Amino acid sequence: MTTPRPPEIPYSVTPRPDTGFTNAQLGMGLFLVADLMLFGGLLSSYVLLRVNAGVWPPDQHHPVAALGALKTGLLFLIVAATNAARHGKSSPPRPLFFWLTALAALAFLATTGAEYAKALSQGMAPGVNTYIGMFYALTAVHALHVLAGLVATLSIPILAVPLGKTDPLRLASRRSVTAMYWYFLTAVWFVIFAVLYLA
Amino acid sequence: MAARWMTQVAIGLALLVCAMSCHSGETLQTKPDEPAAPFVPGSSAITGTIKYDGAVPEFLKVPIDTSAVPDCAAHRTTPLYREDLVLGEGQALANVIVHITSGLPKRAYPVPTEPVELTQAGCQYAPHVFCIRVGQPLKVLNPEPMMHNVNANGKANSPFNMSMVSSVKEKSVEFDRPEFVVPFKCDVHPWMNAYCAVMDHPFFAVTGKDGKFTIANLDAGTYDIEAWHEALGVQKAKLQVAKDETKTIDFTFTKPSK
Amino acid sequence: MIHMPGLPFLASKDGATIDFSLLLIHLLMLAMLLAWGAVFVIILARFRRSRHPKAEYAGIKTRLAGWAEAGVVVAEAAMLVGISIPFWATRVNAVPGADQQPVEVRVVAQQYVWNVHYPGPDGKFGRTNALLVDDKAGNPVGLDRNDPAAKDDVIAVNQLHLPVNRPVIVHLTSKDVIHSFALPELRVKRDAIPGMTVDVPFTPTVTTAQFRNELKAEATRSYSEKPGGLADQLAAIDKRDYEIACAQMCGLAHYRMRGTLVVQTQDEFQKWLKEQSLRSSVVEETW
Amino acid sequence: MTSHSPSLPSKAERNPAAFSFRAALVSTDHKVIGILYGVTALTFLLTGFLIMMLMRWQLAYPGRALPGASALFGSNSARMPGGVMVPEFYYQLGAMHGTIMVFLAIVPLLVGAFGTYLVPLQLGAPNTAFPRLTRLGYWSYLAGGVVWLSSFALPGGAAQSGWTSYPPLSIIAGHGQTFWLIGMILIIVSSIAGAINMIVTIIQLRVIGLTYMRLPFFVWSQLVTAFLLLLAFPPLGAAGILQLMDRVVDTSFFLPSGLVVSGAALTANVGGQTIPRGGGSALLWQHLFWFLAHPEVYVLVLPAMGMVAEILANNARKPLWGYKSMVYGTIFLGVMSMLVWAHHMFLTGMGTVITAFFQATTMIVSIPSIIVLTALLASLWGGAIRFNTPMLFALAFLPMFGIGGLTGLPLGLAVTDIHLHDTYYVIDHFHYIVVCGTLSAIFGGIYYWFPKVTGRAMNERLGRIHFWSSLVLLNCIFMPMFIQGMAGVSRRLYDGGLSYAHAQPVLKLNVFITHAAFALALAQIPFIVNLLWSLRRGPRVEANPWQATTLEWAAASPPLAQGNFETPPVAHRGPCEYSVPGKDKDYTPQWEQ
Repeated sequence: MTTPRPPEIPYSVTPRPDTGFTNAQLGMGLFLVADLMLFGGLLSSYVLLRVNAGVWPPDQHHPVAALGALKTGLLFLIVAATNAARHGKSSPPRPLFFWLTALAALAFLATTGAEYAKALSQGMAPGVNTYIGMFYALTAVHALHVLAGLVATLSIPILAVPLGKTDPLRLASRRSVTAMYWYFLTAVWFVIFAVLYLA
Repeated sequence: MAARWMTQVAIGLALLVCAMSCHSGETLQTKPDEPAAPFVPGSSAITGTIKYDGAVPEFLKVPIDTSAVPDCAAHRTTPLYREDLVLGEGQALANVIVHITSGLPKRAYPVPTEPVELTQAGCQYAPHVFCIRVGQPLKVLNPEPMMHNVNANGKANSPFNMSMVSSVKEKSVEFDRPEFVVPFKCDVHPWMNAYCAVMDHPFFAVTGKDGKFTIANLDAGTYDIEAWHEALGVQKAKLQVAKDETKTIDFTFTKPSK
Repeated sequence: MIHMPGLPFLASKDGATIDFSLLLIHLLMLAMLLAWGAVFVIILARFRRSRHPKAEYAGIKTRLAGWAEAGVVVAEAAMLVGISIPFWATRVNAVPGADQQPVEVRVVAQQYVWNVHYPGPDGKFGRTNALLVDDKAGNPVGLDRNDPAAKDDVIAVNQLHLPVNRPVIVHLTSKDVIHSFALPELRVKRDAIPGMTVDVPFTPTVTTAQFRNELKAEATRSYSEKPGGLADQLAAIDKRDYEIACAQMCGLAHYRMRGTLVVQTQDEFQKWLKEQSLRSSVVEETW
Repeated sequence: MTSHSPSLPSKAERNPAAFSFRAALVSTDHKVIGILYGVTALTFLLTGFLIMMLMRWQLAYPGRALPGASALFGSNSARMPGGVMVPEFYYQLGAMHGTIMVFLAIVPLLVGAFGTYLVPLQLGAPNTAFPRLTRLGYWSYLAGGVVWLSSFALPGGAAQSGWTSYPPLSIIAGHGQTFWLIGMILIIVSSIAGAINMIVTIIQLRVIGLTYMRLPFFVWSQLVTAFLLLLAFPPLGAAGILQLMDRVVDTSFFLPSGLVVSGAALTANVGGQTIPRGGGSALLWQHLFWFLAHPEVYVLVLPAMGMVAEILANNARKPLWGYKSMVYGTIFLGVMSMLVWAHHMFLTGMGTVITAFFQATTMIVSIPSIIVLTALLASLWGGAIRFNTPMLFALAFLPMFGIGGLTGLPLGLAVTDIHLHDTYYVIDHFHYIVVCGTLSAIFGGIYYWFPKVTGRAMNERLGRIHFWSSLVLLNCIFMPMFIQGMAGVSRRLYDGGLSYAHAQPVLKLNVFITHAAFALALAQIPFIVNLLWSLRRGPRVEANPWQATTLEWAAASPPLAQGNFETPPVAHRGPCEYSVPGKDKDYTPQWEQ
């Protein structure tokens, strides 16, 4: 059975004049609002647990702020690389910077893994106290987001760049949407970094 | 198009598999199975008497107030007493499990097929302390038209909490792994409790009101032996038994000072 | 005063406000439903196609709908500001002070019983510790008998005894999961949440004996209508107690987590407390 | 595949009833996925209904063997030994009835089936904005449902801590709860994907001329609903992640210190050490849960209002009265519904100020509902009302939703909530809205849009039998529950109150309710027969059989498989221009010049 060509969805790459957005931009914006609520839920849980707790953090064990700072740096690198990938409105973005972004994201995940391994080796399993539990919950959910961003970023040079040769607009749209996502993750990370590592 | 769809399904499946494996990880640990020689009953034995040394506490004279749960009162003809200390003639101590903890040769000890029975008559578990073999059926009886729930909070064995509604007269369960001990509790009748030791060998005994125990069919050898009481703790001994010998060892429990 | 139909017997001081509010709001609801329903039926009858074949584009012109809406809003606001908010304030803030000589009692819920802890004659609750909890040894609240204040404390299971016409404060908490402490006849309901203790104030006004007498009088009154079995009915009422119900799903025996409340005269209550105090000191010997 | 004559070569393409299963599996067309949602959700609706009937038997005849249950479950089953239900199975059924009905049946019907199918058509769009996201939403929803249903087969059975899954009970529960959480997370993913798609579709894919104030009210209701889903579900997702961690990696986010469960202190094995659990808060879950679950109640009713508005206007043959006030009211409702969650928690020991705030917001949130209900009633004034099956169901929605809404008042006022909290009154209030109200609207919607989806009409006589019997029986089921609630009978009692003396006077109502519920099952047979029969044999209809005005009726019936419309329509006017003065016919479609 041959499937007929699916219909063209309007405003996939060009912004709708009266709203000023493409579908993808609006969709990503909404997704980030939802994501903000997700992190908001986690962070308000953090606040409530912290307010209820007598001592916070409950003992001397504390995640290494240096690793947190390294992760912050990596996110900056990601944002910079994503921005650098932009290459004018009508020409396709430069693949090199996508590879760079992906590499930084990978390093971010590796750092997180190293952090977990170190914590676990010191007996800092999630169940030790609610502070440690929150540390795992927040960083793991954030790391999963980074993983998703890594996949999305890699899909551009691997799957979409060949496509971009014929459709630079679509590719530019992809880049801009991915960039929105990375900005958001970086912003959320600041909060997580502040409450977990510097608190 | 199809490829993308497949990816989505694969991610979904992977999630499912993760969920399943998280779940089964707790229950399906494989046991190391080396072929063990068949069991031939030996001719040595260990026997003894367990005693309690100390003042008899006041509470043994005061029955439990069952009026909190009125349906029990209707089914009891005799008063109900606490069972965390049951004494016989001459301070003999009942409900002590004596069992061999090491020194046994690796053998395929046959598991009895006849079930161990645990009854809940009169809102009381009987027996209060008992042993069962891995894989041996435990038949839980509910002779009166009452609702109980059997809450067995094992650590090695997966815990279960099953209701026995009044129409259900018996239920059968088995334990998968050795465990010392699995506490039993009825949440509806807060005083109802029992202890079950799940054994992987047949060398154990539970004392009755005479405080006596016998562990028979042993081969000659050196054994670690342990006597366990739910409230008075554990006593251990090491002893050597020769062929055809019956060795006697007594234990005396005292109230733990705290 | 007219009573809200269908409510259980009322046996507490504060319950009257609840009953009155229930009546008031249900009258309001009924009025709204009837008025709305009447308009609805009239419209359906009047504007059915067979009678009114040509619809009017413009539709209703009157401001009646707006007035009706405004009326509802005003009524709701009146209920809210006039009754509900002040009443809640009394409930929460007006926990009786020492001058009112309240009866204080701790209620510790667990799956599936209500443990009641009285301070005893010294009026002080003994120290409790979760590690000392021992159900089978009769120490379900983990009372530390080494604490001098604990020596005369009384622990009862599923049996709450209270004196009549004296303010009561129940210090409510839970050992395991969330329960809800409900006394339907006293219009008391509050969640028992582990990790939190909340104070539940109320004042019982009818003793259990009076309550049974009232029920008997009612049964005798309606006897002429329902033939047979008055003696059985009266015998059943003799066993009827105020009930402590669990109103929050707490596990498999939630449905039978039932305690009883006995409201007594002051003398009877003191006598009961003394008996229990003697008993407790013997039974609770933990290993 | 049915054989078809060569004169109708496009049948397979045009008639969704004839599409191949394989094609449906990979389809990204909103109509196909809408139908998949509809069929799946109706199946879950039936499942939830059967679960309810099992529970109702136990409530009416506690401890009596259910005829045939021994044969079905085996006489030695852990769930129904000898045909008698055990409490833990009752509580599994209770928890799963609630979650299945809310998350797998009603919301997917309203948003997944009607929303996905109709909104692009009503916008004149060729598809949703993100077709593959539509598909992801459906499959994620289905996976969540499968995980939930499969949990019944676990050794300890399915989740049994109520649909609200309050910790600590849910943390100390069996593996079913873990499956419940995983299923819930999948459904959250589905809902968020669907919500994003819906909002973008509505904002971006409106055809030329279709301004916001020309959107059909149904689209508005879907837009507000989508925002509620988008904002309310993620906090529940956060709560779900935390509860999953509590259960799987032994954290204690929802466990306060000092818990003693079954006579033993609650401990965890962390790194080989046994440490007591604690440090968390049991109420944290309630806040996160109700932050979702109260808006969820409006998710359960707004799209129904939207459908009712469409059907009422069409069959009264006149414009909606106060369209703008309805739109603004709905938006206001959406915003306010985010601020009322703690009225479910009055009895947790909240202080005066917080209680006053949540009582006030609760009273305020009732105002837009009253506005919408008044506007719908006023819309009928001056109409030429046709009483066909969809109209009957839509009309029934009004008083049923009215009763449901009114009974929310005594629950929203803290003073009266003390007596009614967690009694049958609450169950009843909720079911009057969702079953008597929303489900009526859904049935109305099915009868109304069936011709659009299949190109065939449903049988009117069977429809009327279905309507009248369902209406009477629903009220037979739910009216007595008010009496039980007023008597103070707690909900979630396995024996229906048998253990409690104060429940005795109203206990016999349980038998009546159960019989009515079983009769209600029989009353659905005409509907099922009608649905299946009309699918094949119903009389063929033209594109616009109801002489309606919104854009979905501009498309063929069924719409074109690819792109819906031959040429994208243009909207020239508001959504329900019926009986416009000076026009010769009594409806003026949006797409006509």
